[in-house]
Amino acid sequence: KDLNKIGISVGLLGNPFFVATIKGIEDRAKEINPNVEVISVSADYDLNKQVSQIDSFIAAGVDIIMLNAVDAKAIAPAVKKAQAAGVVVAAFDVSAPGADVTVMTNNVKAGEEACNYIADKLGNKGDVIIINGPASSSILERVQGCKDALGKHADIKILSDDQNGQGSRDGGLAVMQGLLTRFDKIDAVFAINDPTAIGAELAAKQLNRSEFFFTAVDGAPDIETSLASGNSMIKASASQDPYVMAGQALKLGVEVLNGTKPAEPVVLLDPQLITAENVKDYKGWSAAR
Amino acid sequence: MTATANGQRALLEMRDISKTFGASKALSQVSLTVHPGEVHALMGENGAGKSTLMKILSGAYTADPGGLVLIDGETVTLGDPLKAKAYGIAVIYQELSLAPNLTVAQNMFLGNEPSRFGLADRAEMRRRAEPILKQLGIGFDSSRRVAELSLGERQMVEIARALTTKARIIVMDEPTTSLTSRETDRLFDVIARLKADGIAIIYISHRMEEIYQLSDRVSVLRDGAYVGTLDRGDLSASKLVSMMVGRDLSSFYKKEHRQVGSERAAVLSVKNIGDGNKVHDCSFEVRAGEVLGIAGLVGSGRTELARLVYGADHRTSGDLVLNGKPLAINSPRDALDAGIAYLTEDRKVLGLFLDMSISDNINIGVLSADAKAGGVRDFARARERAVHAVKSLSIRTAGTQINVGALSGGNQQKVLLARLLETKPKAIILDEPTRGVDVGAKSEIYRIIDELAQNGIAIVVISSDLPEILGIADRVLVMREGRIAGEVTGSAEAPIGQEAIMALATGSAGHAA
Amino acid sequence: MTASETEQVRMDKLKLRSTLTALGMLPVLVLLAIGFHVLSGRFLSVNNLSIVMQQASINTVLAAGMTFVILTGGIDLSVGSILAASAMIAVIVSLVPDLGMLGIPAAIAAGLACGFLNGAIIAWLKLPPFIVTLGSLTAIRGVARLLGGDTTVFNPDLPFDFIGNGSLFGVPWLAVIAIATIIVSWFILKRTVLGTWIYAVGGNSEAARLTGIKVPLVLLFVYSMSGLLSGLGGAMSAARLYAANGLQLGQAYELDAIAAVILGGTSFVGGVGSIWGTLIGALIIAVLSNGLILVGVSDIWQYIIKGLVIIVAVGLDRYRLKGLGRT
Amino acid sequence: MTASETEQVRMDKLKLRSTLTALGMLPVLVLLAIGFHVLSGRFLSVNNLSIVMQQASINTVLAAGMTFVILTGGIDLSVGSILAASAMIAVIVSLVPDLGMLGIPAAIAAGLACGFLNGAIIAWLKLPPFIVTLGSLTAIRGVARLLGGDTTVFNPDLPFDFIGNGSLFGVPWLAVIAIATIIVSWFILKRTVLGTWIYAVGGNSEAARLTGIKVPLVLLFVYSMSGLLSGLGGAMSAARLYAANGLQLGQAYELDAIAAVILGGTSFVGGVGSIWGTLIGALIIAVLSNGLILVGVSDIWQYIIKGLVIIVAVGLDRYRLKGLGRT
Ligand SMILES: Nc1ncnc2c1ncn2[C@@H]1O[C@H](COP(=O)(O)OP(=O)(O)OP(=O)(O)O)[C@@H](O)[C@H]1O
Ligand SMILES: Nc1ncnc2c1ncn2[C@@H]1O[C@H](COP(=O)(O)OP(=O)(O)OP(=O)(O)O)[C@@H](O)[C@H]1O
Ligand SMILES: [Mg+2]
Ligand SMILES: [Mg+2]
Repeated sequence: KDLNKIGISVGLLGNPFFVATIKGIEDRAKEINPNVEVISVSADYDLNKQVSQIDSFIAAGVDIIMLNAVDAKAIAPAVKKAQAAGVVVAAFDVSAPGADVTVMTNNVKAGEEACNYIADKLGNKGDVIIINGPASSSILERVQGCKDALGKHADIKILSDDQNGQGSRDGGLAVMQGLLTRFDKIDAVFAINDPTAIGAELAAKQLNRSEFFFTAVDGAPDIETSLASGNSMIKASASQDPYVMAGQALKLGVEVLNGTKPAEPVVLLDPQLITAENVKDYKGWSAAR
Repeated sequence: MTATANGQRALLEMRDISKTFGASKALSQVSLTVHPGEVHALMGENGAGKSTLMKILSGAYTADPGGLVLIDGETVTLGDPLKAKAYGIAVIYQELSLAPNLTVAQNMFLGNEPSRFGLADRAEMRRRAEPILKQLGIGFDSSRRVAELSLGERQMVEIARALTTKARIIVMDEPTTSLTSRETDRLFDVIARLKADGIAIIYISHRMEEIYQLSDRVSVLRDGAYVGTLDRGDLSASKLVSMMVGRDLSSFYKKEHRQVGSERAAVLSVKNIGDGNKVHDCSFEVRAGEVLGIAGLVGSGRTELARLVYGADHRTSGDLVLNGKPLAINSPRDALDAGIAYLTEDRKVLGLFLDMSISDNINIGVLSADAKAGGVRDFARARERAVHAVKSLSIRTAGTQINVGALSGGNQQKVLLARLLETKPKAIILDEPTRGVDVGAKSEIYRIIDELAQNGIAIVVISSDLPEILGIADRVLVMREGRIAGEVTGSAEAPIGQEAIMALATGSAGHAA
Repeated sequence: MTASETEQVRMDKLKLRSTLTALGMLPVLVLLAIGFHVLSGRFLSVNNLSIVMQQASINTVLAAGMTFVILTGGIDLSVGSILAASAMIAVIVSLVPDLGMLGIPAAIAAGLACGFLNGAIIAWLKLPPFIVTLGSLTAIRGVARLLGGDTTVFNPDLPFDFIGNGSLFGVPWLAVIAIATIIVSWFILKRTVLGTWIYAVGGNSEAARLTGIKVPLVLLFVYSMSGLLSGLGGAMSAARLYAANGLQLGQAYELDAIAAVILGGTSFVGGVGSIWGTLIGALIIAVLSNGLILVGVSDIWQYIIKGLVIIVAVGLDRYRLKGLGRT
Repeated sequence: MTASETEQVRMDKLKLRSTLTALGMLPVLVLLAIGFHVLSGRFLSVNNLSIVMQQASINTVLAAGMTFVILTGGIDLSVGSILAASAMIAVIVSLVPDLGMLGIPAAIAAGLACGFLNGAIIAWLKLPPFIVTLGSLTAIRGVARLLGGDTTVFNPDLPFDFIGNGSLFGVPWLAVIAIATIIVSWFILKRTVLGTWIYAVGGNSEAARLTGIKVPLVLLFVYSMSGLLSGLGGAMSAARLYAANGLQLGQAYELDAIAAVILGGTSFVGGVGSIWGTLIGALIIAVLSNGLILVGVSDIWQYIIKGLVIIVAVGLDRYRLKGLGRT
């Protein structure tokens, strides 16, 4: 079967992460068929909307649906429906039960790495804050990974883990301002993604607090600059590679389209911890590849 | 310049003015000539097109193409209120057009504020407002918000506003509908002064005695067409009425003063009612078949008293008794259930549903009574009621499904009255029932009131029109500053006198018979 | 012309106008549908139309409730949150063995309860609807999250999933429910006493009170109705998705519902409008979302085009009515 | 009592009432602040108060613009989108070497342009504000995304970052700007002729037209003002975050802004309200968000409590005014 039309539905299109995934898909698809038509839409984290989009994709006659599920569990029926209509479903970044292929970052590992870094740096002792985000599977996994890592050390105390920074700069800033007032001494902060960490760092700088440092997950372009500057309080970020991840999902999906079952239906990509030291070797999301 | 109109160059000429609203023609080829220093009355039945013509003059409406407006003999294009203002045209609108959230002074100078570099100059505003208010005998402060004023007081503000600009033509569209004789007299003094200054006044009213008293000439409209103009010398009631109506009409207040004396039981008794604010300790009784008038000056609390009885406002003291049984009335619903109905004085704001049909407006109070099982409306019955009401009250309309907002003021009033009558009340309170109603309709409303009385309904009529009260009431209560100042009764031999009422209303006499 | 002839012409014109007003945005809807078909070649297929109907259905149900509220001059911002909470309840109850079908009535009852609460505060404490429902938008959202312990609840064997994915004589059940809702609403609004009261309260609430209408009860009814229909929307959403999520579901749905009502010609100040207009408004929104995807417009441009189409549609509507005199 | 005494008492009551109305929700604000201080022991520190002021500042600026609009009886839903677009422009322009400071005027100009467009459509085409600004909410959101190629733009060396993070004599610049906005708005509304016209249009737009006020120009002004202040808000947001994102920034800000206005006692039907009330409304919202974090309430319960407090606050306000007679 030829690859003529691809439908992409992602959680939130304005997020640079998803822009990179779409770029990855488009680039790989163009290699296969230069005339391929790609429709990309944003579900705005609304399951109803995503299911509608999948319906519309089926009606529009796409060959592959590239799916970044808004909800890792509840998307299952929609996936089934698409497959029943003869459409291949390739999931990326978030698992989608029943999808033909899934490529995603190992989010538990990402959380673990970021928080192991904290534990090492603190000498396995100190007060840590986790700035949480909207309860999606990847964020839940990151927080889980972090807690696993920190939980191994009896002397590390988690001061707060139930505040929602909305995964954004301004959310992180506002929440951190409150937390800084609430706690006089903090040793380290784990933020569930880079924008949250950057926002939280702004709050710390504003309040002249520097007794702690941040780690996060993502490896977004803005954190590269921040890490490279050398004077950042953000010390490490467990980076994902959205471009490669989504591209790989597409390639595997096309294989399914052509009748080859993949060896592994779920591919977990390991995150890479970037720090001030190794950031210069890091190929960012928006790097041309 | 002299006050005589004849032989002078016209200040304003309107020629062949037409106006269509959607499908209906409100004015066709109407002409009007006004001279400086004259009071030119404009008469006609409700819906004849008087207000429409004036709104074209003021730029509120644009006329259909084809007509001409000349000022000082020169053609002008009006089209928007600002231009009309620039030509020296000031208007007192029939439907009061004040911003209720602003103060009296702000309303008076709206669009015309004394200012320096765009900054409002409040002191100057107040300074300029004071003499005008004083001239009109307005007692309330210019810094009060209009929302807090009674209807009559608002009308005074509207008048005051027209006097703030240097106008050459002042249009007064029914300026006295909510005014009592004292305020009306003040207005007439002002008009005389304006006249002497050479200002032309176009005066619209349905009160005949005002027309006789004021006007130099009278032009009559009928069904949107110009009928003719009479000079002061040629004025006579029969002539005017036949021009307006196209037929003769016998006199209005035709009523024998039946003394419904103590032999009949009181239907409604009100005892020591008060709201702790504007009404204090008022008691009265109405008997079956009796028409009780309530008179008083503007702002004396008549409306407030009626609303208390009707349960529209919260009362802090007092009891109500209907047909000997004490009533617990805490809302209009309770009052209606008990058989007490109230006609509001402010039909646009408190009475009508302007976006609903005439039929729905008439039926709204009896919907649940007529409803079929499950609250489903009985449209056949509603139509029946509406058609019947339109006929028996002579409401002029193209149909019962038309929005009530498209009717003229007088016909809207009849729609409200029809609504009230459908509820078959035992006692009704009519607050200014003929406000803005033409002679024909007025006499019909009087006829209806008379008929209701004969059917044994107890009626309370609040009116600012003293001759009206004198004409229809069997007994008159007079209110002053929220209290009942006294009662005036008359008999066939010695009818109720205007002086006695005024004495009580102004407090210039202790007690009057 | 004689008087009676004039009268006849006038009545004809009046009829024409009211028909056009009722038709409202239908021409815009038809134009959009044809345009999308020409551009994509796929829009007007039976299959796709059924998808559009499905997609429009939940918003139609919410918008029907919103029509009641807006007709009284109020607003209900909490519909999206109520939908989320009800959907949670629908799925949670559906997980109870043997009693799974009770999920639907449970969701509707929950919606009704929320709406009743809104209505009670607005009607009796006389607080502004915008603030009250903004408050409940936030508070009920919290409750919805609490219900599922802040995660997605999921039931792959939902007993009432036919509602979300089955069809009745080829028409999706979701669409059937939406149409039924519209018809019931129309009946209430146009054929019952209560309906006339609703218009009266919206047209002039003080006058309504003075004619003896129990304004608080009418308000209580409209907010309860809006809540009930949001609850129904929650059940529909659960049936469609086999799942519910207290945080994400129904975010910003109030805007779509209000947009459908206003596109349909119902006036914000109350007293004027029709439920059919609301249906057409909801369809326009669904057609836009579906059609733009079919045509392959990028997400960014979808935003821009959707925004402009909404403004232009209302503009056209105004222009169309203008030739027919004052509204 | 003699008549003049009664009169005196009445005037006193009137004065008391208008003072209380102007004070509005201040008691609620004070109560909240004390409550949070007691619970957390940290709320009333200089440091934290400065944080609250900062957090309130952007919403205050938006709400000031919204006050103008709501006073005329309109609404502006597009403030969040305009803020996003302006913030994008602020950051993009700030990246131009040497001309970086121009980011601020560029953002304000962009906001003004958007507001002007809204106003022009509403004033001259006479379309309903809700639909027009809902349309531009969507369309301008699309434009904001387009501006940055759908990603976050950022500038770690923002030339005007002192606005977002610096302070003037200990008061954060953001707060200074917000207060200045309020004062200017107060001046326009209460001291200029234009202000009176704005109130008049909201109170009775037909009456305003009949007195010769150019109602369309007044409307054009208020929407332009709201756009301009949204643009300023965008610049403030950019300065605070060193970055902007066309999609995420400013989502649902319109609800917060409207809530601040209505909490502050401005009436939805127009014509009644004061800018000081708006300031207090915005502070209440900020105090709630900050205080609940300080006390350590979990995210879910923050939703529930916030929603309830908003309703109770308005309820208290009503109750307080009630004893003082008819409004
Ligand atoms: N805005 C409008 N839309 C439609 N029809 C209107 C409108 N204004 C007035 N009309 C119609 O125009 C005709 C003339 O009305 P107008 O208000 O000028 O009468 P009027 O002579 O002032 O009556 P009244 O004595 O009751 O005030 C009436 O038939 C009325 O129904
Ligand atoms: N909404 C209000 N708020 C404050 N004061 C009011 C309000 N309505 C009326 N008043 C005041 O109450 C007093 C009595 O008003 P009411 O309307 O009962 O008088 P009325 O005798 O019917 O006069 P009118 O002939 O002017 O209607 C007036 O002084 C008026 O200023
Ligand atoms: Mg008139
Ligand atoms: Mg009165």
